[in-house]
Amino acid sequence: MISDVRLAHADFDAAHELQRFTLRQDAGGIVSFLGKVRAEGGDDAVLALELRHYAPLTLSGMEMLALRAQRHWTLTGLLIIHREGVMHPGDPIVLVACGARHRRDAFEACDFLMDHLKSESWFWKREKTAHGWHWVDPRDQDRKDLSRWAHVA
Amino acid sequence: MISDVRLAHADFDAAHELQRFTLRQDAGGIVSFLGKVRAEGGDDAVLALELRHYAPLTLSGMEMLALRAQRHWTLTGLLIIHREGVMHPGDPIVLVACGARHRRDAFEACDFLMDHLKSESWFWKREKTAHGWHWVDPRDQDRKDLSRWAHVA
Amino acid sequence: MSLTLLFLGKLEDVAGAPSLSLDVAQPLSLSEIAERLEPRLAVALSAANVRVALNGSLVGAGGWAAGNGDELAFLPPVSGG
Amino acid sequence: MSLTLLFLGKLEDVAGAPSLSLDVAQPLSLSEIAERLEPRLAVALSAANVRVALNGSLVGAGGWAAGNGDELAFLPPVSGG
Repeated sequence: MISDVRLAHADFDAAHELQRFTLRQDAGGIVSFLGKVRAEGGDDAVLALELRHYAPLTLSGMEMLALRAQRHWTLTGLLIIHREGVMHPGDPIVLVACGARHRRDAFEACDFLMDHLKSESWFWKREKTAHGWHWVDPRDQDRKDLSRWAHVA
Repeated sequence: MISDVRLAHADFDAAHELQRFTLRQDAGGIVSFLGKVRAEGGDDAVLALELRHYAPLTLSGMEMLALRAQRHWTLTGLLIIHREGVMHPGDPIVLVACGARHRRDAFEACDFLMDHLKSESWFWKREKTAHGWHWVDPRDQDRKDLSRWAHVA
Repeated sequence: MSLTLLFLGKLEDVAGAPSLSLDVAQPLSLSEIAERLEPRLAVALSAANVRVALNGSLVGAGGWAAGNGDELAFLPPVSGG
Repeated sequence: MSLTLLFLGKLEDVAGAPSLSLDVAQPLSLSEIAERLEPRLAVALSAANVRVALNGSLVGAGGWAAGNGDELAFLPPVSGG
């Protein structure tokens, strides 16, 4: 079982990381999620996005989350790479990948990891638009998503 | 909305295809599934895998499936590449990717597409082990997975 | 020209070949075609979960006939991906 | 050496800076620290959904004191990924 959990302080090559992860294991199936900074047009266009974090807790929290997923699903590999710092449209923010013999394990573990990275990890997001920087509020949907996983220890 | 649905008659580069697909759209999130031929050890080790198909129905069936997903979820892009022919351990069998503004759309559409490619597309699988070629029976689990999507028109 | 029968998946093993040609005097129904085959194959092709495609389009068990120049494919439950 | 207060997320805007240093004569409780701050900031830090970490470990609202050399971080609801 490969577990590769990283906090990235600079831009990373998501395609390369996913390929490397895929080659390192004999999974029947690999599910991945890649989150990117969107390039929206208009007045509210996001020019830049910053993720602040709280260093003493961030990576250890991500590692605990990975352990929860490994205990609950049967995986051949698990990858989490999460950016912090200032990003621009098109930049990767987060890459999660889960390999498993059975695809349902891979789908569910990847979904679980994303829901928790979004709403339980120690990141705070702010966006820069033409009106300057502003902090992004937590989304109700993100909190709702978490309730789907009450059965996972 | 990008829709790219292909039946591959020879080995393909899944990492390259996924990267190209990702760059062609402004998705907030992209979920992908890659299915590969496993390299299992032991007496039952799979030396080769063949997917036969019925040409008049295969690709059009995959395209209909893609349309169902596009109607039900809000996607920025959809990719399906499915092999036919003889494959060997480590070779990609199927690559599905869905881009969306909201990650739940991408997760669900990708999951839906895989469940249906497995149990409703016109492919028949046989495996070669030390004992020769044998046809693989449909799995009950695959049929059960389908029942999860009764609400999708 | 003859009637071509295609056997997908496990049906190929039952038939002993991926396809078979029949010379038929006139278009035949499914049960008339089955009568021309080995009993074991005829039974396998008649299973409720075997779909039939005539010249590339799915058809039901009845309401059609297939003759010389036609292609009839027998599609057992799929096991793909 | 002084007591360092860190403000994450929106709390940075309320505090007007990502961090603040307090010189304290002796270790203080959370409410004693709040008394030393602007009322608006003190109220924001006391919200039920703000977690507190002392020298990198999450702590509750009471049962501890923070003095010179310590780092106290105020963590509002996250909005990551």
